[in-house]
Amino acid sequence: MRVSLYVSADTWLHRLDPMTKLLMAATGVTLTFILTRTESAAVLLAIFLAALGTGRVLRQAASVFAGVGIVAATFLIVQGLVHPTNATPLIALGPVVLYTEGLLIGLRLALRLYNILSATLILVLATNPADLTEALVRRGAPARLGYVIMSVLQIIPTMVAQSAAITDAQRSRGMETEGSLWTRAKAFLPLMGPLVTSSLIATEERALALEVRGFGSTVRPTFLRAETRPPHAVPVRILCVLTLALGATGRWVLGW
Amino acid sequence: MAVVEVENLRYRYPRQTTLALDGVSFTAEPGEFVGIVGPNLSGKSTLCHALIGLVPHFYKGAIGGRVVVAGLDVHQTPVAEMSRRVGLVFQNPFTQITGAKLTVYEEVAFGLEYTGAPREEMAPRIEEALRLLGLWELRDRSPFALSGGQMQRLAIASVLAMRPQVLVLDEPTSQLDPAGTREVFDAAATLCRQGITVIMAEHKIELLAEHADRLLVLHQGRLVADGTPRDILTRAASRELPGEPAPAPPVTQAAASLDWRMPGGGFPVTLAEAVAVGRPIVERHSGVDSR
Amino acid sequence: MGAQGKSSPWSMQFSTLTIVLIPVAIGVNYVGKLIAAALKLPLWLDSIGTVLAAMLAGPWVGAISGAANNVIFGLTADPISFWYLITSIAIGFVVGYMAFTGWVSSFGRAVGLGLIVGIVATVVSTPINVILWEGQTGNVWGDALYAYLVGSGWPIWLASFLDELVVDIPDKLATVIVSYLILRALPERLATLFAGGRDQVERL
Amino acid sequence: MSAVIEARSVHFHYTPGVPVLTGVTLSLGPGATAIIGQNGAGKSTFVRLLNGLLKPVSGSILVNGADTRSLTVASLARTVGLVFQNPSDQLFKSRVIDEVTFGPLNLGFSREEAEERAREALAQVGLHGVETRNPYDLGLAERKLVTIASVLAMGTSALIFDEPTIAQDYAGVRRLGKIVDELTAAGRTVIVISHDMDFVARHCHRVVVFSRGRVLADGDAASVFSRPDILQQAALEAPQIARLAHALSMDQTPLTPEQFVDLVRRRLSGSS
Repeated sequence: MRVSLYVSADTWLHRLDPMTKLLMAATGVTLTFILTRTESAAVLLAIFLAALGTGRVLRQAASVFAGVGIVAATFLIVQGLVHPTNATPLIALGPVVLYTEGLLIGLRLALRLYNILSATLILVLATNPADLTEALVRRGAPARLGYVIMSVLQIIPTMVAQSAAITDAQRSRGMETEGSLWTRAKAFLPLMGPLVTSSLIATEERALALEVRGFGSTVRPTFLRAETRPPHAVPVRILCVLTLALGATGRWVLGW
Repeated sequence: MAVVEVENLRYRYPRQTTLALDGVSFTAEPGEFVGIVGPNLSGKSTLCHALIGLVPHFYKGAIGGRVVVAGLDVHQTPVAEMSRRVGLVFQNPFTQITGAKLTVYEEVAFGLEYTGAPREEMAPRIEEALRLLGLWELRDRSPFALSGGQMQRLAIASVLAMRPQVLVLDEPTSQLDPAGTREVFDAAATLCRQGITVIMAEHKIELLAEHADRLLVLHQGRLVADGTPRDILTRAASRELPGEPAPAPPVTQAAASLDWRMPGGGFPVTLAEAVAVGRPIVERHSGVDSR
Repeated sequence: MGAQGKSSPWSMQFSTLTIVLIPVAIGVNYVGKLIAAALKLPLWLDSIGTVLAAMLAGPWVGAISGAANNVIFGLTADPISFWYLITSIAIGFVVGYMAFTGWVSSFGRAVGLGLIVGIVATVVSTPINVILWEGQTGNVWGDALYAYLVGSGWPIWLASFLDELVVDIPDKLATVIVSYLILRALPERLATLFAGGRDQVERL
Repeated sequence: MSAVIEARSVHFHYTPGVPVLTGVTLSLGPGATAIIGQNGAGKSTFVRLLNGLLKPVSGSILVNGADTRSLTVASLARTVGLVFQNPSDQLFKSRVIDEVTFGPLNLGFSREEAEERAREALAQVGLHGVETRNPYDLGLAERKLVTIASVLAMGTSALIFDEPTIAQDYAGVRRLGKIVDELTAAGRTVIVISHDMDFVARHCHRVVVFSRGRVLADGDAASVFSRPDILQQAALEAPQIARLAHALSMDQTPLTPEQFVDLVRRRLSGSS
C-alpha cells in the first residue's frame, strides 16, 4: 500500500535534482496554457511523453492516463454534442449528432488534461517525495511543512491498515457491508468513527514524541545529507528557460 | 551527584479538580535503573512527562515543587532544550515513528536535524546509537517494516542519538510480545551500564524485579514507597503497601507463603533467587539426589 | 466544544499538536474516500478530515489542511487535484469560522453548514472548471446535466455551476453531517486538548 | 449454550507463496482454551477464520457443523463473538449504551431487547452507571470492558478474546480473568489468545501452542507448561511459577503460586 507514484530507477531524469524537475514541470504546465492550439498541444504532449519515455516511467504514466480516460471521453462527447459553436455534423447515430467544432474543442480539453498530467508526472514519477521535501525545506520552506508532507505519505498506509482492522471488528459485531444503498451508507460511520477518533487520540502521543525529539526547537534545522546536483542539471535548467521563451515568442509573435 | 532531583512535585491537569501528582520527591543517580510501578491512573505517565517538561509545558495546568534533571530546572526550560539531556520513550511504538523518514538510519537523524546538530557529528552519533540497540544491520529498512520490539528499540535509539543523561520509558513494553519485551529490557540494562540513568514505568513486575536497582511505588498520585526491589516486593507480598499498587512476582508470592527468606532478609524476587533459596529446602526433603 | 473554546477563530498560533493534526486530517480525507469507494457509495466523502480539523482547531488549521491535502496528492498521486487547491482552502476557512460561531452546536445547524459548504465549494470550483475544461467537471452525472443544459441553450457558466452543484451539495452535506456525528462522539479529553493550547501554566 | 468449532486441516495465506497457516486441525468446545505463540505464529489469523472474516484456502472450518464458507460474517456473528485486541478499533458511539446495543441491533433485536441485553452484559462485566458516558472518557480497563460487553450482548455461545490483558494493570487483568471464569462456568466456548502466561495458566484449562502456522502442542495447561523444550521451540516461556517448580525438579507443574505452595507443603510434610 503506497500513496506516492514515485518509482525508483537510474535514468537521466531520476538523477536530476528535485528543483530542476520542479522547474521542468512548471515550464511544461505554463506552456500548456500558453500554446492552446490543437497542433501545438499535440507537439507539447509528444515532448512530455519523450521525457517520460527516456526517464523510463512511461508505463506508470500510462496507468495514470488510463485512469482519467473516462473524463477525456466525457469531454469529447459532451462538447461534441452541445458546444454552442457546433454547426458541422460529423457523426450521427440516430438522434445523437456529434459536431466537428465541439469535438475539436473536446479534443483540445483532453489534450490539455493529458498535458497537465504528463508535465506534472515528469516530476512526480521520477522524484522521491522525501528528496523534494528536503530540497524545499533547504530553500526556506517551513520545516514543519516538510514534516507534514512526509508524514502524510507514511501515516496513510498505517491508517489504511487500521481501517481494515476496524472493518473486521464491526463485521464481527454483525454489521453488513453489502446490500442496499441504505445498508452500505449505514456502515460508513461505524467504519469511519473509530478511525478518526483513535487517529486523533494518537495525535497526542505523536505530538509528544515529536516534542521530545526537539521538534519545537527554534533553531534552523540541519540536514543529514549534503545536497548534490548532477552536471546535467544546469543545461536542463537553461533549456527550460529557453523553451519557455520560445513558446511565448511562438504564441505572441508567430501565432502558434 | 544526583542527576534527577524531584522535590515535592505537585501537578494538576487543566480543567481537573484533583491532583495527578501530589508531593512526589525522589532522586536518581547516574547509571541507576529506577522502576515506577502502580495501577493505571496512579500518576506514572504524568511523572514520566514531568521529567522532560511535557508537564507542564505541553499540557499546561498547575504545577508546584521543583524538578531538576541534568542540572536544568525543568519548569524553566523548553522541552526542545530538555530533549538534549533527557530521552523519553512511549507505550505505542507506532506513534513514535515520526513518519517523516524513510529508513531506520534517517529516523534516528530526525532529532539531530531538528535541534540543528552539525552534519559531521551526525554519522558517528547515529551509528553509535544504532549499534548499542542492535539495529545497525537494519539501518536501511523502513521503520514501519520493523517488528514491535525492533520499533521500540528504534524509538530508544532515536532519543539516544541526542546523547541524553537520563532515559525515561513510559510502559515501553505494554504492546509487545515476550520476545520484544526482553529486547527492550536488555537494551535498557545495556544503557545503564553506559552510565545512563534509566527510569521506567512498567506493569511487568517480574522483569523489573530482575533489572531495576530501585522501585518507586505510586498510588493515587502519591509516592507511597521507594526502595530496592527486595524491600518493596517483600512489603507487597506481605500486603504492607496501600491498595494493590505492585503485586509481587509469583515466585515472591510463593516464597512469602512458605516464608522462604534470603540470607540478608526479605523474600526472593527473581526466579534465580527463588531457586537458590528453595533448592536446599526442597532437596532436604526429597529423598532423591537430583544432581 | 472544539473551536468554540478559543479566544478568536483567527488566532494563528500553531502548537505541535495542531501541526500533527494536519497529516491526520489528510489521512482521514484519503481513507474516507477509500471507504466510500469500498462501500460503493455514490459520493466522494474525501474532505472529512479537512472539515474535522477546521471544526477542532479553527479556520487556519482547516485551510492549511485543505491546501496541504491537494498539494500533497497533486505532487504524489493525483496531479489534477492540485488545481482544486482553492476549493479545499475555502472549505477549511468556511467550516472553521462557522464552527466557531456555533454552526456545529446541533444537527439542524450542521445540515445548514453542509449546504453552505456545498454552495461555497461550487462557487469556488466553477471558475476553475470553466478555465480548465469549458465548465465540465468530469463527473458523469454532473456532466450529463451540463450537456442537457448547454444543449438547451443555457450559458456555459450557469450550466457549469449547476453541474458542480448537483455533485457538491449531496457530497458536502454528507461530509459535514458525518464530521458532525464524529465530532459529537469525541471524548471531552480530546476537545480540551485541542482547545487548551493557549492556556497559561499556573503555580501551585 | 455451547458451541463446537472444528478446524479441519486448515491452510491459509494472504499472499500466495507466503503461508500463514499450514494444516491446522483443532476441535474447540466448551471451556476456556488458550492459544499461545509468538507474534506471527498465525494466532490472530486463525481466530479470524473461526468467525468467518477469513475463509480457509483449503480445509474447512465447521461451526456447530456448518461450514463457514456457506455463511456470512453477519450470520456467524450470532454464534461466534470476537473481542479485538484494541478497543479503539471498534468504539464509535458517544454513549456506552449505544456502543453495546450496536451488535444486538445488527442481529435484528428490537431496541428494547437490545437495551435489555446491553444492560445485562454491562452488569456481567461489572460496569455500573456508565451507560451515558462516552466510552473514550473511561479508563483503558473500562474501555476494554465496554468492548467485551458489546460482544457479550450479542449472546454468542462462543467467545474469542484476542490479547485481552494487553496494557491492563493488575486490577484490570483480574477483572478479565473473572469474566473468563464466569463464561467458562456458564458452559460457553471461550478462546483466549494471550502472551500473558500467568493469565493463561490461571484461567484456561486447555492450552494450544501455535508455531509457524501449525499446532505444536495441545493439552491441559499443566502438561503443556511442563514441556520447556516445546515452549522454547515456539519462543515461549512457561509461567514463572512453573519454571521455579521445574528448576527445583518437582514432579508436578503448578500453574499458580498457591498450587506451588501446596505442592511444596505436601512434599515437606510427606518426607518429614
